[in-house]
Amino acid sequence: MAGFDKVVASYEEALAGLTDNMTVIAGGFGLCGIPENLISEIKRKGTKGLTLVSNNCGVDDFGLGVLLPNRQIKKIIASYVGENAEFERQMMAGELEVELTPQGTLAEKMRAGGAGIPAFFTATGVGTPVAEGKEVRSFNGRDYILEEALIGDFAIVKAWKADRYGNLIFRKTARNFNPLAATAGKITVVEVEEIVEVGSLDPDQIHTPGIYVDRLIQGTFEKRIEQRTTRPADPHKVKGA
Amino acid sequence: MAGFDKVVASYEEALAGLTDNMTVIAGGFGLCGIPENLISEIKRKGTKGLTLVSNNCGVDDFGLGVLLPNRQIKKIIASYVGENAEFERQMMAGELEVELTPQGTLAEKMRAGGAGIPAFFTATGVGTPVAEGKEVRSFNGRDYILEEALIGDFAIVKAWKADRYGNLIFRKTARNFNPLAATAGKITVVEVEEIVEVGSLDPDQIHTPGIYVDRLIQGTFEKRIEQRTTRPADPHKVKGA
Amino acid sequence: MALSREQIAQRVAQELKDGYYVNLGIGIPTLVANYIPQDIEVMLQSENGLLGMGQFPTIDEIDADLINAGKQTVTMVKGASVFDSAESFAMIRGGHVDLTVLGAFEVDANGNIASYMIPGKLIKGMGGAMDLVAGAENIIVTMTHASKHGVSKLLKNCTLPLTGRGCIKKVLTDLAFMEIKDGKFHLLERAPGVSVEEIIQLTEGELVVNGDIAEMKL
Amino acid sequence: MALSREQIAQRVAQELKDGYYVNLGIGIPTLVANYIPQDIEVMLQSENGLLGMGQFPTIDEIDADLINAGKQTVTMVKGASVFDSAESFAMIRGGHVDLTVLGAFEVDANGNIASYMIPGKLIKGMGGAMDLVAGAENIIVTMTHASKHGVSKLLKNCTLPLTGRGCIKKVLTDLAFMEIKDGKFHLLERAPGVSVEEIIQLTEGELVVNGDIAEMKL
Repeated sequence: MAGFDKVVASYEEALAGLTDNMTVIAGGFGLCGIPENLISEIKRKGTKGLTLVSNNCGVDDFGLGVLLPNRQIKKIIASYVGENAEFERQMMAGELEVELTPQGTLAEKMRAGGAGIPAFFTATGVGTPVAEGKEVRSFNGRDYILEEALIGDFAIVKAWKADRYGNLIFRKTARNFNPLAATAGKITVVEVEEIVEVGSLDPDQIHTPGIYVDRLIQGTFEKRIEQRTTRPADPHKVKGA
Repeated sequence: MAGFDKVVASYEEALAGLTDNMTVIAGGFGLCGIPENLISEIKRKGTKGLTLVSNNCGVDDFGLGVLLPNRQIKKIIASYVGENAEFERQMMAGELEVELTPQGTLAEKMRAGGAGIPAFFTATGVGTPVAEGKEVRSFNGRDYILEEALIGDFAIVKAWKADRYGNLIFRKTARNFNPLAATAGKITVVEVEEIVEVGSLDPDQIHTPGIYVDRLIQGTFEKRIEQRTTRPADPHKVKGA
Repeated sequence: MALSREQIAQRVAQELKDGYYVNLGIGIPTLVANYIPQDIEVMLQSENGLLGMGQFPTIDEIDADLINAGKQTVTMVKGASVFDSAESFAMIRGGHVDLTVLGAFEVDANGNIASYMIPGKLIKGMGGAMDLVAGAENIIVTMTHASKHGVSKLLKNCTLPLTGRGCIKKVLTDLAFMEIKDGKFHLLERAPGVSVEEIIQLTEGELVVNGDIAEMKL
Repeated sequence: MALSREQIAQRVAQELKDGYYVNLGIGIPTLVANYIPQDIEVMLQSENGLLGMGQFPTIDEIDADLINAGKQTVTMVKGASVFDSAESFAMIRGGHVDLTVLGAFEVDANGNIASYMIPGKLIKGMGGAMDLVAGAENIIVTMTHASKHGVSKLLKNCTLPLTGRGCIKKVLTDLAFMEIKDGKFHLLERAPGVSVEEIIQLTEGELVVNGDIAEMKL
């Protein structure tokens, strides 16, 4: 009896069943809160022809960018891309299909996919290239476009803590798209920094209930920072004081 | 300079500006997590012709039911009603308009209202009386109906704890519709059991960010129970052991 | 002999699988919780916003802030989580709940269900029932096969306002366990001591009887 | 003389009001945070999921899990809250943010804005900009009035792909503060030492000049 224990033994097992031409929804914003090791595992597996749904596509040597050199990505649905040279080259050469989607619409499309809402209206993108081919309808005198939900064959998610039942807690802005991606995968795979005892998380404080999680693994993370901006240390603070 | 301090001095002030024929969205499920004192204040004010959006309508002498004797409610949009005799009498006599809405659709309508989504498609209610007059559309071979968002002139909400900025935390299943109602009011009024210091709530654990909250007040609550179901005390437990 | 309410619950419980997230409606479905096999774990979802509903509280444990969809005081199991109503129905509508068990007034051979309204008589509302029947892939309806006066509730076409259209595939009554497909009821099992003829007689919708129909094991 | 980037930020900051929730875009808008008047409180929203963004961290405070929409490491102020991206854009799309400040390549007299794409050159994406311009009631666009070659960026009609249609009502450039209504730019203030004639010359869209135009106070 496995019950609700979602923990798997290896990253290989975590992504078992991921095959060519599938759609993968990934959490993360920039390099913050990305499922680093699950991405590495996709690279290792060499799965090809993937459609990726993610706000960004990483950088040259980190994040989803590592899937570019071996041409594992066929298409990406994202709001902001091109932080790396290989991405730009493939996009310009027509080797990589890019569907630019406003960030809020992208988030809502994931949520809708997970929530059984096939489509919704939004004012975002009305009158812009994003509206091309989409229905426009007026509600209370304002125009809105119809946007459809997104579902992934797999969702890959990074959380902070989890119990073995897959109840998740995220940390600070590493939350971002992760809880939404978690709801929108036919198979949702989550990697976390720490797995804690079932019952030790306050039921009122769980960000993602375990019902959305199929597989869970504990990993170690580099957590690379894109823009390391700082201020000088406060001069009023005396060391050791 | 008031800054972000949302605390008001009295229930009268909390509902200042609520006038006849407005729409009020209320949190709560059954009698659990209802804004008891804000409801009492509406009764005291005697505001009439209200359209109420709430999952239920209380009981004869508690919850929204107290607004029935003086005919303060013109219409209610709810999923389950009639736990009290006066409600049934007014409904049967055509004195009270009732728009039955499936519970999940009601929750989603509130969320949509708060999130700037004017309408969404759902499979809930297809082929039922709920679908009457609504657009039906097929996505991926399944029928869905178009449901429109709800917005209130006022939203009345019950939370557990808040800081003065209006950041809210709910307790157990008293959460229910409250966070959704909070987003969907042009003016959102919240009553809580305890107001804590700004900075004492963990930013990762706030259920409703203060941006949705306009007015905040601390109250005391009866918390009436509708179905007091119990099991015998565990025979293995020895008192005082 | 027709199954008692407890026996219906007992038979439904056999359909539970280890690791299932389950939503149990009000009435007989609630009783299913008492018959969960010892060797499996299931987690109960309550649509007011709780995953991991436990047993009723002792008097000392009663908490007005912790109720189920039937407004009864309950407890939480280890690993439970609480969420708002939109999230709760995202789970339900999004098909994340593995099994839903609920009652009905009528079910018909096209999988339609009527369970929330009797015009002029009972108009309290659908609560979460419409969302539940629309959202779940896997639904078992529990009901009595016929009225006290012998009028079938398993119909060619529902006569009452529908709760959902074409969404019911399995029905367990006090007399029989049936599957609905291709516009027909298919008899799977009969209650102990109830004859196939009796079931045929009390089923208005077309009933397919294929070979020997086994008795339920309880 | 044309305003510097800092001066533009300084002038925008005068539009802030006590208790405002504000979203500041990347570039000049980010600088506005440095000029918030001492006697008011504003709270900064960052669309990646943070309300109550604070200053940059000291080296000791750097946290890879705490960044803003520009992917810069930041801190949180007291009373901050964190949420997911759907909730963040629910705030934005739902009109809960009081003021949004963002940059643009072009703005036109109909309130259209182009800010995210130069075909064949810059196609990195719109990020949250389309949601921000569609969601906010109150937007200030900060930009240079004209290109280095003296080509106006305040146009009759935008030439680049739009970020939003008919949503911009206020524009602050290095030369002028303008309101957009009825298909025209209306000059409100001019940068210190910049003449009305200069502004007229560098504004392609129709510019309404009503009476004396005051210089900005910085």
